[in-house]
Amino acid sequence: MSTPPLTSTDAAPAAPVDLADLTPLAASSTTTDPKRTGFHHHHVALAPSLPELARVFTSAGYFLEMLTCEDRRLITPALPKMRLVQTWNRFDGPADRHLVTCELDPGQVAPSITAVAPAADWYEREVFDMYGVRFAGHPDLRRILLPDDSDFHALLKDFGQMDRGSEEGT
Amino acid sequence: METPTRTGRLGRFFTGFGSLFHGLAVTSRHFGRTIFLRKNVTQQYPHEKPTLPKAYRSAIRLIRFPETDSHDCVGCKACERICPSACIAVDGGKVEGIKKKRASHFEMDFALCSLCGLCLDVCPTTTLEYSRLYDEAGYNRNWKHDLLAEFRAREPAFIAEQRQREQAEAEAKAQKAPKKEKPPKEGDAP
Amino acid sequence: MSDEPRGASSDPEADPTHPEAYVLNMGPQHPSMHGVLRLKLHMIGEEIVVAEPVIGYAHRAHEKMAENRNYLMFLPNSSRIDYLSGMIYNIGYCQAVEKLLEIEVPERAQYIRVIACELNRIASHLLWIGTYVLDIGGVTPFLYCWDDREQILDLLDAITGSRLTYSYGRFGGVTMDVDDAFLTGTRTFLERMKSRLPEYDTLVRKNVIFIERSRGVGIMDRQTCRAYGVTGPCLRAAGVAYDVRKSEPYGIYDRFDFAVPTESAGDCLARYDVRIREIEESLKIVTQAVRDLPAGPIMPDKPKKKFKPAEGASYFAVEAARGAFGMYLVSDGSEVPFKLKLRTPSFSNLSSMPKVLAGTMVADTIAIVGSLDIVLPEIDR
Amino acid sequence: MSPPETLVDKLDSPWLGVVLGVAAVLGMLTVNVLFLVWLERKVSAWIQRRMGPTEVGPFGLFQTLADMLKLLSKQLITPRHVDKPLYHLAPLVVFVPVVAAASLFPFSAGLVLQDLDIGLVLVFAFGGLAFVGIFMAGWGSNNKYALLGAMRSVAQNISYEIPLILASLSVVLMSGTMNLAKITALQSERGYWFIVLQPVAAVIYFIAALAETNRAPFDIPEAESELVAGFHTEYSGMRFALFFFAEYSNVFIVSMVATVLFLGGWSGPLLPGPVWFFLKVYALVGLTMWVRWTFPRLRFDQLMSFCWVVLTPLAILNLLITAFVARLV
Repeated sequence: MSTPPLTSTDAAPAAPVDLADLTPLAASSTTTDPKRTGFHHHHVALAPSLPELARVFTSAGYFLEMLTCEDRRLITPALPKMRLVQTWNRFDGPADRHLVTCELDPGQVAPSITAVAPAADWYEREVFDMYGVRFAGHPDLRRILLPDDSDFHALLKDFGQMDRGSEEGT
Repeated sequence: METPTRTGRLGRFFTGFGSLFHGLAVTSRHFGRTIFLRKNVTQQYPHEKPTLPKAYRSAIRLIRFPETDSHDCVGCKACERICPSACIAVDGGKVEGIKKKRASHFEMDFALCSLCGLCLDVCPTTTLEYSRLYDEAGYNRNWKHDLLAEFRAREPAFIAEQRQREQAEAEAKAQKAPKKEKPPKEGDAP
Repeated sequence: MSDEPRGASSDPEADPTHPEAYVLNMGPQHPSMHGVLRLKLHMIGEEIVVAEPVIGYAHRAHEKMAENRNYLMFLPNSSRIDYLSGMIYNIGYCQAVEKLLEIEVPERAQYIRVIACELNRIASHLLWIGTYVLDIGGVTPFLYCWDDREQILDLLDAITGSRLTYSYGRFGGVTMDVDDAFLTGTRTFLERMKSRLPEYDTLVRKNVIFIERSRGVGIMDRQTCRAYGVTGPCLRAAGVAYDVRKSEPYGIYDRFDFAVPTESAGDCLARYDVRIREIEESLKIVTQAVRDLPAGPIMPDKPKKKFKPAEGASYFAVEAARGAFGMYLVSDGSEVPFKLKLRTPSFSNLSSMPKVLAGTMVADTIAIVGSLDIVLPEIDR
Repeated sequence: MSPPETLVDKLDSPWLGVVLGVAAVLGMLTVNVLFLVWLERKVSAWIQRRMGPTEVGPFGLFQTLADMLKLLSKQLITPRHVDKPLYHLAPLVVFVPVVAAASLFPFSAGLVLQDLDIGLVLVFAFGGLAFVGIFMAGWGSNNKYALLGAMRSVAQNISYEIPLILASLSVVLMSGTMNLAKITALQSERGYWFIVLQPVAAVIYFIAALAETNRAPFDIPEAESELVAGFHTEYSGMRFALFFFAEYSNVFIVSMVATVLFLGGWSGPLLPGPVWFFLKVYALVGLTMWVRWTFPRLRFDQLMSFCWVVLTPLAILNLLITAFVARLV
């Protein structure tokens, strides 16, 4: 269990970065309506820049609120993608939630951000457990919720669809 | 953080020691209340029956409406579809001789039920309610409730009565209809 | 037993392969482990070198279930995520879906929701106080707390018909209206609770043994909290006034006058103090809500029958009794959620344990883990 | 004052005396322990605004009897991997000294089984013997929790024996004898109890006795919130019952010692000796219960430092002052 030192204290960020627009790092940054979506900003990132983005957020005093994944392979069968999702928020002042999404090809290994945000440790393990996405540089990438010897990733869309799914129209 | 109220360790020691006696005083007060004032909180369950709140949720059952002395389930399967635990099985449909549809089968597996009440919400005829069962226990997982059981004996009589009611309604309507056709809305409500 | 003085090997990086190290398995079957948490403790003597929480024993696949049923059918699940403050989760889920579908909630229902949620929060904190004191060996305060909690459960029972897994909220309102008996009962309870808090103070908070067992134990400072995403009373005990009810007010929380209590020490004692003061704040909120409760309907006049949100992702956070509970909902435009991620506070809170537990004594383990107020079904989902 | 005739002396055959004596002490202990457990459950219930046992017998009095019968009739489970000789022997080693110690007490003038001049020393010696059994249980169980509990128990009990004995010595210094009957007689002769002259020793004794008997707030060896059940984790049925019996008997015995040393034993007006004796013992037992159901538990290191930093120096100081004053008077 390694607990890497934090890159900064909670004091004012060393170099003020405009979190609303992270375009050099993120492929795109948009401002969304928090009243409707709950997010204030949405950044679309490329996998290699995830640790750097995490560093930007932790330096600015933000914390990793949540990290998860979406299995979007069946939505666009022609271009199957897994989508990594992070949300970052801050403790002080009104909420400022940043949604960071990152499209991965199936089987693509994402870089771990555990070294920057220890909170990601368990979240990445959960994503691995549930979606089979691997993280490079994670100190201890094991299953977390499912039994160690299980041979499936439970939240993949092609696993265990119940027959009582959508009952629209019946 | 604890603020040092007295100077020195000895003072803290005695404050700490004193705090133990304050604690003892609290427990002795409750001790006295219990044995002298007989104020305990125990409910002697099998000897005393619990008072169930009005909203108490237990296994669902069909309401027996006083007008018809029977339930009003039409077997539409809305509850069966909404049930998250898939514990309801309903069947029903057209019955010979009356217009109203009737349920022919209504089974609920109480072992699976999570008492969420969604079935009550969706019931179009509001014929479902919670029963007042609270001491269900058993030796196996088979916990099927046949909700129609208590109505089955009366069902032929109900159908006969219903036929009469429907006939009376139809006659009343027939009498009303040719007289005046002004209020179009009233005709909808029986 | 090791001859090393206490704290000599308090390095979290310490070697679990030390010749004197052994593994002590705490839980999932342990009389006072909270729920089905398993702690794999590498220890030297009575000191913990490496602590490794093993979770998943209560995994019920809530997120998978959510993807397999429509929005309404997931409702009963929501109060089962955290069964000790099920109301907050239940109402929170309703609010998240209402936001997606832009459903207006009648005023009266809003107030009833606040009353129910805050009562539930008090109940949850009371339970924590009881179990925490039990963890450090005091049995009697535990029963006093449960007695008080019982009053709340009775109140909630009267309006919801259940005592733990309420399923009280519906999209657009609540299932049952409150009556005068409930309001009178709530007022009685408020009075009772106000008189009970000084007693807890005397019996527990001022007790020298309690103070010695809690002060300086299991310190989680601001940095640790931020690194691990710790929220709720544990975070506020570290001096951060973060509360979702204040930072992004949901429902009608912006109408109430309440404070966010904080402490600075970040130890078990501070967590106790924060929770006691949160009970006081919740009492304040309930008092105001009962006073201002308007008349009117508890469900919209024309409740929606089909729940089909537009495509897209959304996030909704509520302040649960243990911290920030977030729901990341992705809709693909159908009746069934495409993805529902439940960001449960205890999950993040517990993930800080390897850092906090390293170097502590085994006798403090249960106290520290207990002071987080973890609920395992909430972590495992 | 002539030394009172003991019960054993009154019988013709020494062997018969031994058998009858053991039977009497066992019977006395069993009845008292059963009552004690019932009382503990009732007191805790009343403190916690509950009712306690009510179903078996009047006021649930026979509840503990039923529990004992249940334990007696339960299957004895011996886990695999235990050290069988130690595991099987441990409950007896814990149990026997308790009975032996209980046979030394004067319940009233003349009502004493073994009137020995080293009675007090023997009581403590027997008390010390029990920890061998506890460690045997912890080691023999081959269970980490049991071993940790046993280690704590031994460390705690050895530590707290020191202030316990030092506090008792203060009384011995004043009375000049270790004979329990004589200490009692002396107090009734002088017309005051030694607690009047030795309040500090009495408090030290009480605290140390709580620790010695593993009672809350010192119930660390079997702190169920961390060590499951401590040294008897792996024991069930009758073997567990023996530990349980020994534990409650110990509570009873240290209360009896305290009664003799500080509260004047059987002496008291109007009521007969044994009644006074048991009244005082039960008052003390009630006090331990009151304490147990009020306080949380100390941590192990706090417990040890409390013993060595506070209790032991205080006991030594008290002993020195007593010796000094006793010399002067």
